[in-house]
Amino acid sequence: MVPLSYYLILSGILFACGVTGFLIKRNIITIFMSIELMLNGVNLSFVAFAAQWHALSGQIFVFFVMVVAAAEAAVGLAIIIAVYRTRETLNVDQVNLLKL
Amino acid sequence: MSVGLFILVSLVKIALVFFILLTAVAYTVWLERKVVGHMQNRWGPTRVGPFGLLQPAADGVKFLFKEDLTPPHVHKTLYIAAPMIAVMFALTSIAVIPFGNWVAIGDTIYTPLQITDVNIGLLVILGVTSLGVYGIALSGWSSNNKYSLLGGLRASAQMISYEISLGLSLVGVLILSGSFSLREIVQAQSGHFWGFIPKWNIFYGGQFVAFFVYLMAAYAETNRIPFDLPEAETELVAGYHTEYSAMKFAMFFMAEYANMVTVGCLATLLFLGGWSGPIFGPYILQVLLPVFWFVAKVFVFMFIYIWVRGTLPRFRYDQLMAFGWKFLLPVAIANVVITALIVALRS
Amino acid sequence: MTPHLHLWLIPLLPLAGAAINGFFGRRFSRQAVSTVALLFSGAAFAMALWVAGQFSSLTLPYIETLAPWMRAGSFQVDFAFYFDQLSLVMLMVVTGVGFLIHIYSVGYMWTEGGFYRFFTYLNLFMFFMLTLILASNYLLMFIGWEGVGLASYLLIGFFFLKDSAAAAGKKAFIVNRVGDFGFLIALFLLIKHFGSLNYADLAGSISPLHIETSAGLLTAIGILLMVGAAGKSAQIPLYVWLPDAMEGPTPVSALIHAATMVTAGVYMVSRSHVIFERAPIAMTVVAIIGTLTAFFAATIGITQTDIKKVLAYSTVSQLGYMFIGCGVGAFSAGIFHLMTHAFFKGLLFLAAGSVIHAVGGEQDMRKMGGLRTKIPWTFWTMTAGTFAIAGIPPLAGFFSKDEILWQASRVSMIYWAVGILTAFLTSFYMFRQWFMTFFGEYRGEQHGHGSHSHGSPGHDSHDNHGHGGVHESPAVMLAPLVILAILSVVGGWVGIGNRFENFLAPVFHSTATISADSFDAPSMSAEPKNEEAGKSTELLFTEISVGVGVLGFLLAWQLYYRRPELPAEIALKLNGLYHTVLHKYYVDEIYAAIIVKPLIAISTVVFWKGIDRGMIDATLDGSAEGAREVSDTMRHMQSGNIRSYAGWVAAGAACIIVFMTWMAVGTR
Amino acid sequence: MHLILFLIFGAVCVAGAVNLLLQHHPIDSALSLVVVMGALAAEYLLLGAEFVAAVQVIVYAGAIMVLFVFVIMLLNAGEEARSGGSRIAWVIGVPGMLLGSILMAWVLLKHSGTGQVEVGSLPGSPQDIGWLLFHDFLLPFEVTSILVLIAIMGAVVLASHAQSAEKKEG
Repeated sequence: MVPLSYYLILSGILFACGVTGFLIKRNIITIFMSIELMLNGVNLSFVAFAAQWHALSGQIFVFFVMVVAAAEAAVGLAIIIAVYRTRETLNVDQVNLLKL
Repeated sequence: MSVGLFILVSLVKIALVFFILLTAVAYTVWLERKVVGHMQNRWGPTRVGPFGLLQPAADGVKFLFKEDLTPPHVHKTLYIAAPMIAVMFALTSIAVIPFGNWVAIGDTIYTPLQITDVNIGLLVILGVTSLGVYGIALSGWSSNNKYSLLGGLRASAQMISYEISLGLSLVGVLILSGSFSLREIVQAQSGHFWGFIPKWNIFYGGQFVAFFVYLMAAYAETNRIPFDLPEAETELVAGYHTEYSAMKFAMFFMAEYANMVTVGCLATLLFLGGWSGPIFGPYILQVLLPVFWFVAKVFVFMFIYIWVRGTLPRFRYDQLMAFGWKFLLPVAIANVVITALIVALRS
Repeated sequence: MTPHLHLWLIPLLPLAGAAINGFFGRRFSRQAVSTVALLFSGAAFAMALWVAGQFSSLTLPYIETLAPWMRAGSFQVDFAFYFDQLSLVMLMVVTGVGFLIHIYSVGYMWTEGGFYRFFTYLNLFMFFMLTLILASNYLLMFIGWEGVGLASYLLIGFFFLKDSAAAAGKKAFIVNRVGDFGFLIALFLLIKHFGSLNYADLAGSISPLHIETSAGLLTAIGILLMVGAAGKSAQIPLYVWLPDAMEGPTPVSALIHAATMVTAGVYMVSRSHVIFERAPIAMTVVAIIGTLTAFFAATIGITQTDIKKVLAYSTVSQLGYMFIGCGVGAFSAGIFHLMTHAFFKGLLFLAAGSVIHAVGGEQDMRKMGGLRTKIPWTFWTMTAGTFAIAGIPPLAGFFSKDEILWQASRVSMIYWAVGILTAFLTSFYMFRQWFMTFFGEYRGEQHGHGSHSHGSPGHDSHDNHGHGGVHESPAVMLAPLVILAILSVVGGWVGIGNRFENFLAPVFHSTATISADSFDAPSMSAEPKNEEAGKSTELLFTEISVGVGVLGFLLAWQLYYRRPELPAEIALKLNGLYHTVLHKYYVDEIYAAIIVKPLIAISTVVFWKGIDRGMIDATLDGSAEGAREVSDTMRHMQSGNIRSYAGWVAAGAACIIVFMTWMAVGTR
Repeated sequence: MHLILFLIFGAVCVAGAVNLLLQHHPIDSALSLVVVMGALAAEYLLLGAEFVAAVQVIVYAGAIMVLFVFVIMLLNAGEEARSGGSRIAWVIGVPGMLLGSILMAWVLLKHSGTGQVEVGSLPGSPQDIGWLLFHDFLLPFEVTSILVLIAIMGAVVLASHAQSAEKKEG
């Protein structure tokens, strides 16, 4: 028997790690992985709630999140490759043409 | 059945299964060399033991005693971890494979001939095999060698591409049997048409197509000819395991053949009715015959593997991808749709 | 069963004309423009005639509801038209006179620029005026009310190149706003206390009320309505705009500033008779204002030398008469005078226009004279008008004015006395004008008349009639003159034997039951004994008023025909008075001093510089400036560095979390 | 038992996540992420969502992460460059994130013990999932399918004339 809050805290930690990674990492791919980490954290809370309230729809959400993550990965990695082709770098700090 | 006994039985089964599996792997290698040899009008291994039957043992010993050298400039941890990952997942996937009915030993032990029967066994297998990719990819990347890298790239690309076709080819069967549990799938195939044609999926509801797709995808998944581009000697020395030697290389080797066996078992379970077959005689026979039928079917599958290897040339990479995406995938999808329609209409 | 008369067509026809001319007139030829204008106004007139034909078969009042306009709770206003005897009279006057003046304008404006514009405005005016008189509730009436104000503004400022014209237009508009202010407040009071603006509902809800012997709600409403009427009908103290309105083309002066629009106030007051009958104090106010205005304007009229100004002041004073009529409760008499006045004053203006036309844009009577033979048609028609206004029987003016004076005398002799005096003055200055214009020898220079009128784009175009010198106007202008002359002669006969009163009786006496006994205002259903006794006195009064008319004629004849040098001497003798009057008692100057200048000063210092510039603009400019500053600093956040963006996002998320937590804690 | 397993896998999760942050080489980060996902699958199993767990492994660990690894290999991404990144991320982002997570934790602990989740407490069997997915959530399902289609096309367009097959895998 595990309190729901434990699961939530775990997912929170994962999410926080994801955010931190997004903030402190410089490699686009790593940043992207941080995003995936956040998604996973959210998924965990979904499943935990589903188990808590005996509502299976929580798991359905997880599937949708996964699908979105997959689509995102496809497009995102494609973008990364395109960026790499043009900028010859994966360091976001050097991909900063979008400023005044 | 008490917990202690359960654990004991499980351990026994695990030991047994792994022993059988490893032996099978070893002798598949032997068989391959023999068969291909004869196909190519050679003898194959003959020196070690009768018909070279001890050749695998010799090879094993050789692998063990060779110098295990680690080239410089490799990503150490991954270089070491990669083969372990590969073999680990290859062997793990056998855990959910049932190879016989339930058996009762005495009146206390009543257990399935299967390490564990999870109701999503098929998914487990798919998951584990899909994880197997890491071994190859990482090995290719970590050994810091352009051939290895190319091999790894090819391998991972090819495997994740064909994984889709593989999975979809199974969906038809799932629709027919309506379960992920391999045991139930097998039980769904018991019985006969018109009394003599066994009610196997391969004969059933157009799953022959599915079987065909599965076969192709399986070859690609296991990097076998005609899809063995990751280790295409003529182009990439030895592909992702160029830099590996001794036991690490052996691990990749084992992983490959273990995968073959797994795939074969899966095909047997899903399309060839698993262990179902004529059963008669005393209880001991009734226990062993299913296992025999199962092994026989897997053997046939293995033989086809080898036969294909001896026969077909290697694809070009773009052909491989085109085949996977432009032919297999549509066919698999069509199969799924049609099967679903049939089932829907029948019910 | 009453036939369905499509009243809505009557206002909409001129509107259609206005629309067509307004949108496409620029590309039309003058013929096309005048055709359209005449066609639609004429159609309106024909429609009015048809309605009049249906009149006998109607059950009055006839109400025609087109569509609901606004509903707020129980308060409801519809687009609805209201038709009864009063509406009919106004309808005939407006459409008829309007149509005639349209015809006249074709000739008069032919050589002017902006021909199509003129007729667009004219038709537009017709539309609004008809809306005003056909409205079934005060709000719709107010629309017409404002609309005619707009049309009048546009038409007064028709020669907008002339500063004086533009200024006059603005003056008219602004002065009218003052009146509208009162009118609006009256409407608000009505809504507040009676929850409706429909004539019918109001009559129903007010008639049971008792007479207010002391000032009360109805008194307030009445007085406020009177303020509005004073604005529109140029009564003291808001009459100042009308003389200046003469800047507009003469037909406009005839139509709007003599015949129709300025009488809207009278119409409105009579329409509100239900209220006034129960507010004696308001009635008295109306009467007094009317009396004062009548006399005051008449005195000014004496000294004016501009032919149109004279007529303008006479208009003001005649309107005063009408208000006297209303003020003493003789609404029908007021309406009667309204009608006849529409005839002869319209006639006079048109004739004056014809004269001006003849002498090539000259408006100063001192430069005229001896035109009798040169422009006989104009002369004779003008004569009819003059005699009519002077109250010489049996012309129209006599009947109506006499009726009003008679009714006034039954309320208070003061009204009567002043009225008689005014009648005398009226006839005097009218004949003065008559003599100065048509008799004696021509004082203007024969040729090159135009030298002193180049200033006005409105008039100097009259020069380029091919032949120089004085010339009669074209037939298209004379025809309306003749028709109106006939009307001015015979128009009054409908009043003989109270026929006109009896005709309007159902309108004004449907609700006056209570007032008849408790209020001494003369009621059309006057007691028979009173009637018997009245006959003789009425005869006497009639004789007196005729007498003063003749007297005025004689005096004018003496001063301006026999011995034309005399007026100058008189003027010299009573110099101060003369100049005071000549300068219209300096009213404009006084207004300028006590109202306009302070207003401008306040507006400039406080509202414009202080509030508008200092506060409103300052805030706006300041905020804009601030936004620019802020964004200028903020845009450095836009580093183009993904991770800094991410940082901001994280911070924002944190803020949201803090907020939500705080909320949650707060709620618990 | 459940608690122990939870703690074990949770620890693995957190370790992986932290490792993802600490590693300087993308591939190490990727692998640690795979570990996280595996552990999460185990957590799902604890929660009785076996199907979700399987899909987690197959889709996330088996497909998406492989894709990541593949791209890393393809672009031959090296060690993370020590470019003096953006101060704002550090100055504002990290503190904000910390603040936010601390608050969250506080709230959660305040409400801890609201509910107990026991093993296999709800039927996460494929049948139930499928039923929900294809009856109650049919429309979202179709919509997401379209989304995926668009994503595929977008990926193909973006990475055209190179490795389009792998992008499609996503």
